[in-house]
Amino acid sequence: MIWNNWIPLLVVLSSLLPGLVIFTLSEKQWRVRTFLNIFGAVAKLGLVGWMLWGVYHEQHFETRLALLPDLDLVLRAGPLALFFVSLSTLLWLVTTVYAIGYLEHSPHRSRFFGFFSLCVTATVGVALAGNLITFLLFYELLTLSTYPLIVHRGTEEARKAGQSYLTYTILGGALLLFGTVWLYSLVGTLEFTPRGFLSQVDAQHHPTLIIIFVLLIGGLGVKAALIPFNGWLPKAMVAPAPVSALLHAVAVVKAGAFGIIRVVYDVFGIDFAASLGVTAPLAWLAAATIIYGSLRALFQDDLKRRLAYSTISQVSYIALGVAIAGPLASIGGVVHLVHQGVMKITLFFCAGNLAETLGVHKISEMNGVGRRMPWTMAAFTIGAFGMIGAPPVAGFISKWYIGLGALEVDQGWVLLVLAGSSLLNAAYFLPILHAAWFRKPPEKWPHEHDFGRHETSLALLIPPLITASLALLAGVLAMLPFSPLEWAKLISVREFYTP
Amino acid sequence: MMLADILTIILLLGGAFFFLAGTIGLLRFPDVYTRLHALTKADNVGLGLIVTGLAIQAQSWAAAGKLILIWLLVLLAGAGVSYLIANGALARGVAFWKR
Amino acid sequence: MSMLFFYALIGVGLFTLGLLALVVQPHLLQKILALNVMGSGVFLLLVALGGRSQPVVDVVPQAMVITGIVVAVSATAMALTLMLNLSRSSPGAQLPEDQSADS
Amino acid sequence: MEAVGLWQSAFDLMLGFSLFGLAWRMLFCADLFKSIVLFITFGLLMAIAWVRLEAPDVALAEATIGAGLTGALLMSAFAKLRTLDNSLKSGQPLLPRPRLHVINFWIALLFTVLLTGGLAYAVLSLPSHSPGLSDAVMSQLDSSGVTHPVTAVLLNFRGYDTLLEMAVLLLSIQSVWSMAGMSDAGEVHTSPVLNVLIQLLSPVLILVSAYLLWVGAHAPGGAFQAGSILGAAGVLLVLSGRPLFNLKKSWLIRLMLVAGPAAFIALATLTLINEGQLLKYPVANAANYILLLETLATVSIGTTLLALFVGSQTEAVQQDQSHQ
Amino acid sequence: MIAYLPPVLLILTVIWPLLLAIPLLNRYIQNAPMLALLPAVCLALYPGVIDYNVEWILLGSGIELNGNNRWILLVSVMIWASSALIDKSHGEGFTHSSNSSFYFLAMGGQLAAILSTDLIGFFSAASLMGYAFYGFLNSSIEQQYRRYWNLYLVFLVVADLALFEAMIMAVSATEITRFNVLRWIISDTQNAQIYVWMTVTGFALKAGIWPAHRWIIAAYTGTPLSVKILLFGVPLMTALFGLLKWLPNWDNSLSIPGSVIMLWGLMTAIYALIKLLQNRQRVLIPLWLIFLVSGVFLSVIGAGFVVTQDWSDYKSYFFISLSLGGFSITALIIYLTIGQNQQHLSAPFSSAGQTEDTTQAQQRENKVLTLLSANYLVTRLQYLQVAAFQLVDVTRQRAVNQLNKIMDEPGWTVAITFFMLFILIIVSLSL
Amino acid sequence: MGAQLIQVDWAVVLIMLPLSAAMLGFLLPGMARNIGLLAALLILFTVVGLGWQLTQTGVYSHVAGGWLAPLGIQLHADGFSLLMLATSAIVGVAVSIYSTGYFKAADDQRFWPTWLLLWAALNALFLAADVFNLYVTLELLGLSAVTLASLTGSKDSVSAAMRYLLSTLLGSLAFLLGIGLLYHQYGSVDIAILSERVNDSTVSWAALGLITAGLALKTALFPFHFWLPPAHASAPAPVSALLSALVVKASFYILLRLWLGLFDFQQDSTVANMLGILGATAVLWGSIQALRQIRLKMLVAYSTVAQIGYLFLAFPLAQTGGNRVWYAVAYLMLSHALAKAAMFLVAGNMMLFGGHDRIVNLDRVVQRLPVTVAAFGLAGVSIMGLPPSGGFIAKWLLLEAALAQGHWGIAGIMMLGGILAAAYVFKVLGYAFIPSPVPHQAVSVPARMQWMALLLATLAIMAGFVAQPLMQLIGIGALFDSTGSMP
Amino acid sequence: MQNLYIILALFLLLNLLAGMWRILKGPAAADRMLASQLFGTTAVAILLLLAQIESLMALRDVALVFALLAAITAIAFVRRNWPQEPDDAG
Repeated sequence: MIWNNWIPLLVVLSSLLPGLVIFTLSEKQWRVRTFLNIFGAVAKLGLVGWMLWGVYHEQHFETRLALLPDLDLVLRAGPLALFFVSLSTLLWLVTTVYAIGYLEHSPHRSRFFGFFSLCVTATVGVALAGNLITFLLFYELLTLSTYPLIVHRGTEEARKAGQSYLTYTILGGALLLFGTVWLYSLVGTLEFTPRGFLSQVDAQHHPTLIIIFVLLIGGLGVKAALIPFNGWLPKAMVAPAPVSALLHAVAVVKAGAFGIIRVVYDVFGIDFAASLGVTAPLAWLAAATIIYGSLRALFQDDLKRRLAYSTISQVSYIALGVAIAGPLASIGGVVHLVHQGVMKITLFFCAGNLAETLGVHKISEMNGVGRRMPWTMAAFTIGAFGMIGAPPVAGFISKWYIGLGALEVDQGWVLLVLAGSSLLNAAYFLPILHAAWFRKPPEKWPHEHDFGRHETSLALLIPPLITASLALLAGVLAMLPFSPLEWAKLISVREFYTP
Repeated sequence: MMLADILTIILLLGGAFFFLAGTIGLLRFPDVYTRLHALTKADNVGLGLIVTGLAIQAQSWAAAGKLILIWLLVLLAGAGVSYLIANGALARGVAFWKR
Repeated sequence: MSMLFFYALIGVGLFTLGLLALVVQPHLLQKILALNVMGSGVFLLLVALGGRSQPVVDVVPQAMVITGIVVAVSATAMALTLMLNLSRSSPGAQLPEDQSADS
Repeated sequence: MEAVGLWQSAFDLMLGFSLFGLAWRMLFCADLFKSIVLFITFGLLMAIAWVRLEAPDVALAEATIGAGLTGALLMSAFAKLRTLDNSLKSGQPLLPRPRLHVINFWIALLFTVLLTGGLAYAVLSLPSHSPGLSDAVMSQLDSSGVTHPVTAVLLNFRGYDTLLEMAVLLLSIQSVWSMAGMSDAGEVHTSPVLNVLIQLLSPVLILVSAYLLWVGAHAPGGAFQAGSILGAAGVLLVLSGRPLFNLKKSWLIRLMLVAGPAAFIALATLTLINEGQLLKYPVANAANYILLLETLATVSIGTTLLALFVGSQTEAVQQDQSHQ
Repeated sequence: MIAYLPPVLLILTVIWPLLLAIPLLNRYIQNAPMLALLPAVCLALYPGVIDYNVEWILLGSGIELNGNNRWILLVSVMIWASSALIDKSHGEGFTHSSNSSFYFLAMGGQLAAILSTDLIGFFSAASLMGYAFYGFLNSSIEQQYRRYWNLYLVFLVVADLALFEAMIMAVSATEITRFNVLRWIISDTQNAQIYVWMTVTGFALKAGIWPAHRWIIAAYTGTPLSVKILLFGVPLMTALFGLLKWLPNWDNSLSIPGSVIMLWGLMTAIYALIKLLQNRQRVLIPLWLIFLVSGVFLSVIGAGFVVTQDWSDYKSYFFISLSLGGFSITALIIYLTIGQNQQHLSAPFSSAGQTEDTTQAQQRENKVLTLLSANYLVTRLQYLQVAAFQLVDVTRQRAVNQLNKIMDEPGWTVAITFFMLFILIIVSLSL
Repeated sequence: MGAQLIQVDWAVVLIMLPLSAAMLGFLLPGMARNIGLLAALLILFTVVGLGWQLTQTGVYSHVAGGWLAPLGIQLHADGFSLLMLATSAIVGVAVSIYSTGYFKAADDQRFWPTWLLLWAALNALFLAADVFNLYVTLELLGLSAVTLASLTGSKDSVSAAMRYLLSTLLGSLAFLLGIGLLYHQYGSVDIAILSERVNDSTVSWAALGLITAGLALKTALFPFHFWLPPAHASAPAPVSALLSALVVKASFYILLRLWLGLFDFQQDSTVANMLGILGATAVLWGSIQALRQIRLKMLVAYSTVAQIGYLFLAFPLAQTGGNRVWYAVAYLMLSHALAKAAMFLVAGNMMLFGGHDRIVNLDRVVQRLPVTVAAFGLAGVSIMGLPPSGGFIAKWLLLEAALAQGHWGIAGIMMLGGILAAAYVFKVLGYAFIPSPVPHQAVSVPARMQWMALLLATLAIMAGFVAQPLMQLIGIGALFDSTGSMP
Repeated sequence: MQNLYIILALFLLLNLLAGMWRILKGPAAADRMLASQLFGTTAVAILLLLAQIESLMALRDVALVFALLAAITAIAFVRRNWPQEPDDAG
């Protein structure tokens, strides 16, 4: 199938082209814009669906374009790539709908949606990247296309947040670039290979490889908000809610986490990485981040900031799962990529709904919102329980496998981390839920906005409901074919058991 | 040694003398106007003598004529410039030297 | 013809002398003069060393120098114009960094 | 003849050291006017040096351009500078002390001395005899269309350089015009003696210019020298207060300015089409082509130099006159 | 066609209440609680065993109906039904309040927990039930008891954590989550002790076994009858049921944990007895009975660890006895409560939010002691004993007060303290 | 038809065309603009022709006047020249179109002929194969650049132009002295002949020093950069674009060509290392200075200083890194030219729009000049060396060489430079988003000025995607491949 | 004969250098200008002598040009650049 060679590219283009067209639209052409947005998202979904089917049947999807004389841009749809692509694509569709509702009357929507599409383009590119340089390319593109979204509001605070974001991400990008080039100059290839391509490297280079690993993980850790690189994420919360959703669930931190998976699996190979002794420190780092993020989240009164710290904590599960270096833990880490995305996006949607409908930004203002906006808060509750790790929401599955994997390789301490994190998650989520459902609502909401028949506008309400359902279904139907868990298993099997 | 050569030597030496005189005048005379005076000696007579001395040696009349032309031009320029400078100095009230 | 080398050395000397003046002298007119002197030095070197070709002097450097002289006069005219423009907008034909505090 | 060589050496040494000393005094004196006068003198001595170096063409160019026109340019510019700069109003212009720190001066001096030493060493390491390109020039001289090697090099062998040179000239006038606000008025006040001087000198200058142009084919001289003389004539006219035509607006002047380079380009294009090579003259017509080029170049160079002179300082003249 | 009916019924039992949790449905359907129970009733009356593995749910859970859980199911159904009936007859109407969703979620969760065949399924369902029940009760409980009730939430979280750990221990050792297979394998592992501790702690917290019992008192006293009867039927009975399910048969005796657990159970029972003896209100009698039952239950389980063979032999009887106990206690509650007026019911806890006045308590305890020890020696030691009881009581109250005070805050200090404790336990155990 | 087209001397046309246009424009000031635009388009077309010719026939050379090398002058076009010519043509056309909006009709006669002469000088320079010819083109280039830089006539611009003039003349003189020495030692000014004859001698070293120093001065390498920021910042925007994009590159081009052709005798790496150190300092110093600037144009100008530093980093690397490094340099020249031109055009737009270019008072310009800000952003991407841009390709190759050779310092400097570049680019972008206390005067900016900036910036990005074909094109003539095979 | 020419040329050159003192000393601009004028003439003489020495008649053209242009700077000086004399002139 010659077509298959172009589908990865088409997937990337399906958001790039609408995005570029959207830039040129005027504010008034909202119909065209909406059509383009939705059309792009649906088209992408269709293509991804096709690829999913194809990869399941062991077809090969690869686009290869020459970049440098001996270095190609490669877009390849493997199981891991598709895993992330599906997540982004699906959530993009949902987020787009949400964003259309959220920004209904705000200015500069063309700019917003243009960059929004670019952002997704970059994410999909990151996911499909078939070698490290392609990954790097889209990774940086992601940084750049996110910046205008963060400063979208155009306030001084937004600018500062943007600067902070860039400070971190550019530094991270630099580390990544450095590591990549070094790697390339050392081994002369960057092609992602199952079980890594470094195990044949001469033993005298092993110290160098450790440094490279540190560089790569450092670069990726910035986006994945590992400590000590997590400062930007809470600040970036000044952006509109769809952007937060994008940052936390669809694109940015995910790209970082995904990159960590890539590096550990397909560059170093997990066995080799473990033999280098680099996975354990990574696991410690991830664990520290998990606890740190949760602790910080406890003290936030601003809802979005609390969610942001929660993300810091949650994304590290992915790194943790991968770094434990066992097949089961890998399943947990990888699957959390999707699970965390679905759950966190729900939370952000809900936070956005609260802000947009009632003007509620702080947790202390949330008393009784459950009565005013039951559907929203129901979705929020599902997301929160998912974060805590309560079954049958998706978060449980991830934690389960991470814990199981940790025991499998005799890393019992991970269980403590998991338990501690869950406890902390409960400690910062349950009071919110408690306040929302059981406290008395105030006389007047800070800034109420009447949307008529429903508790809020349907474009705002439906997306969180969908994602909440997804979060639930991903947990309940975890063993269904094509479920995230099954894909994660596929990936893990390929990494650990395929010769 | 031919007569022409001797003549040339005498003329050239005379020219050189006038140039020396002009230079000494330039250095020793006390004000612009008097120095002007010294200068024209060198211009007119010194160069004149040298040109004549060389013209004797010239291979052709044309060459000699060119030499004379040069002298004439220098005369012309010297006269004009001297006038202009003196005039300008007067106009600007450059003081005369008084003993 | 060791004198050729002497002239060439004088050329070198003019070049470096002009360079020194260009660096240390503040007034633009002096800088322009310095550049002209440097140019003369280079030309001198070029032509003098061209004389090493015997019996016929190498004329190619001479042609180059004529070209160079024309460039020099063009550049000088431009520089003078610029200098005048500069002193029109601010007194003292000097570059800002050369202007002393008291002037 | 040994004595002649000795005296010549003495002359050369004297000349060389005076050149250096002059340059030193010129560049490191506090009086700008003195510097300018010294520069003119420097030009004179340079011309003599060129003669000593058997480069009469260069000497001619130096005499006209280096000493004559540049001197006039500097004089005029300095005059204008004085009207603009109060600190130079008094006859004895006082320069502000160089801000440069004494220590910096010595450092610069040290570097200069080191550089001089290095370059001198390099120069002395050159072979004492070198044919250069003289053999090539001489062997090809016959097919160049002229008998004077310098002209052959300038207009034939390396005519492309000269083409670009003409472009530089055009650029310089374009530049001066665009930098300085052009004043079209010539001078009106004249002086009778000056008038006579000019009346006598101008025709001679033009004649000499034509002569140098013509003679350039087989002897020292050529377009640059001729053009500079022509320019000098124009400068004299301007200085004497002849009301010259509107320099900037006149299309005629522009045409004259462009004539030289345009001729070059036209010929270049023509030869490119006909001969397949840029500025490759057919041997038979080479002399004619070169003469044509030289003539037009002379016109252009003269006009350019004149325009440069006028362009850079007309405004100062007006102020000077009002002062008088 | 008929072959599909049992599984469908099985699934419906779980799904149907959950579906009804959607407010749109339960608000406009008459008799929704009864309707929700309909499949469960059918199932409970279905003759024969149904085992249905649903490979794709969670990590491959299954639900089944067998001899053990049929009784529990039956009792639960009855309890839910009677609760709904009472609710309807008293017109309290929680089933139509804004919290009705919690009601149905709790119901669905409990039914699922009862029917589940594996650790994970049970765990998920029980969590669902627990949180939903917390939410449900939180809106029906009187204001002054609410903060005691909040303790339940904390316990729930900690208990879930403990169970999670236990579960993961088990699975990592055996790679099997089914209850019926689990029991044969887990005893081989070194992690068995941790497993036991975690399970017992978790379920003890969920079941409100002393000393984590305060929330039950609050919930019991602060709620109307219809809710009150759910208290034993839903969280407690499920927790005890879970305890039974989770603890497999041991091939080797675990005498140390067994003894400790036995002791714990006994202490609970003694506490309940004392309370029972102190009790002056008829309506509170079931409360103390509950504690007594759970204490006894726990001590028996503890004994089961020590004497493993007997435990294996008699374990299945516990299910029946548990269901019987549940049934009878519920019946007792109803019997005792019907006809009582509300003021009487809440009399001992009348002073707003605080427990009894100290002097009152002292007097009451004196009487109890006189009753208990009618001999001279005891009267001689009276002062000492009073002081001891006072000390215990005051300390307990202080602790509770402190806990409550903390619970008014976001509650994280508590959580972290527990967390520390937790770590200590595990660390000390793994040594 | 094709065969005939191959015969056309496109390269010569490239010199003659702007020259004639300049003269026509000078002669007919009223029509200067139209003549210039027409010429610009024709030049673009001609460059395409030359490119096609080169791909068909390999290296092109032309014997001017029919006189062979030692005596006459040759023109030479290989892949590297083609790259520079094409860069000039693209930037030139964009700037030409841009300037029709920027300059008032009255300024046309001051701008166009000079600009066309500059263009002619550039083209002639890139085609020159003769060091003296290079000197003449350098002079033409320098003088026309100075003229353009002084066009605004403001005090700043005049003093900057003066400084620029002095520097460029000094550089030319040093260059001339260097080639004079070479000529007198080796008897030729033709690069090809010289490269055969030049050996390790005192004169060679002196010439190396003089030429390198002179060209470094003209290229504004670190300690010699003093003239650049004020000159580039005070010139009119289109001129700044030309100066930064093309003019400094031209002298670097010469340096590179001579370095590869003539100065390969020196096995000792001291000079190369020295240039590398200066380059590294330039990267840091320029970037830090750029970050400190409060005016946009100054920022962009200092950015040029930094970017030039990158070019010089190649010298130490190339000693063992070979051809890849030079390809990287060529690529960097291209992408920096495009990006920097775009940036200056953007600065011009913003100045026109707001009446000033203070960065902190950009006042939500992103909403009002979206195309312009987009251009800045895209250009910034290339300047930062982020993928996918031309700048990235170049920095990738350089970094790769640095790491492969264990030049940690250089690698670190490059990373740091990239980060600092990001810092200053986003400093501007950040302020473009937020309102300013001082409102803008908000003059409308013609669309073509905005789109030209965007066009250039986009091309700078697109350059990242065509690396392979482009490098094949650059490789025509194998200038860089003396040290190794094609990358 | 050649000796004489060259000695004379040298003599004139020394003359010229002696006159340099006037240029350096001034005091008035006119004095310097005068000295410069003298140099022009001297240079013409030197050139003529050199032409004789080298038998290169083209050098006379150089002398001719000098003679022609000697006036230019002086005229420029007079017309353009005559500064006000300082008070302490002389």
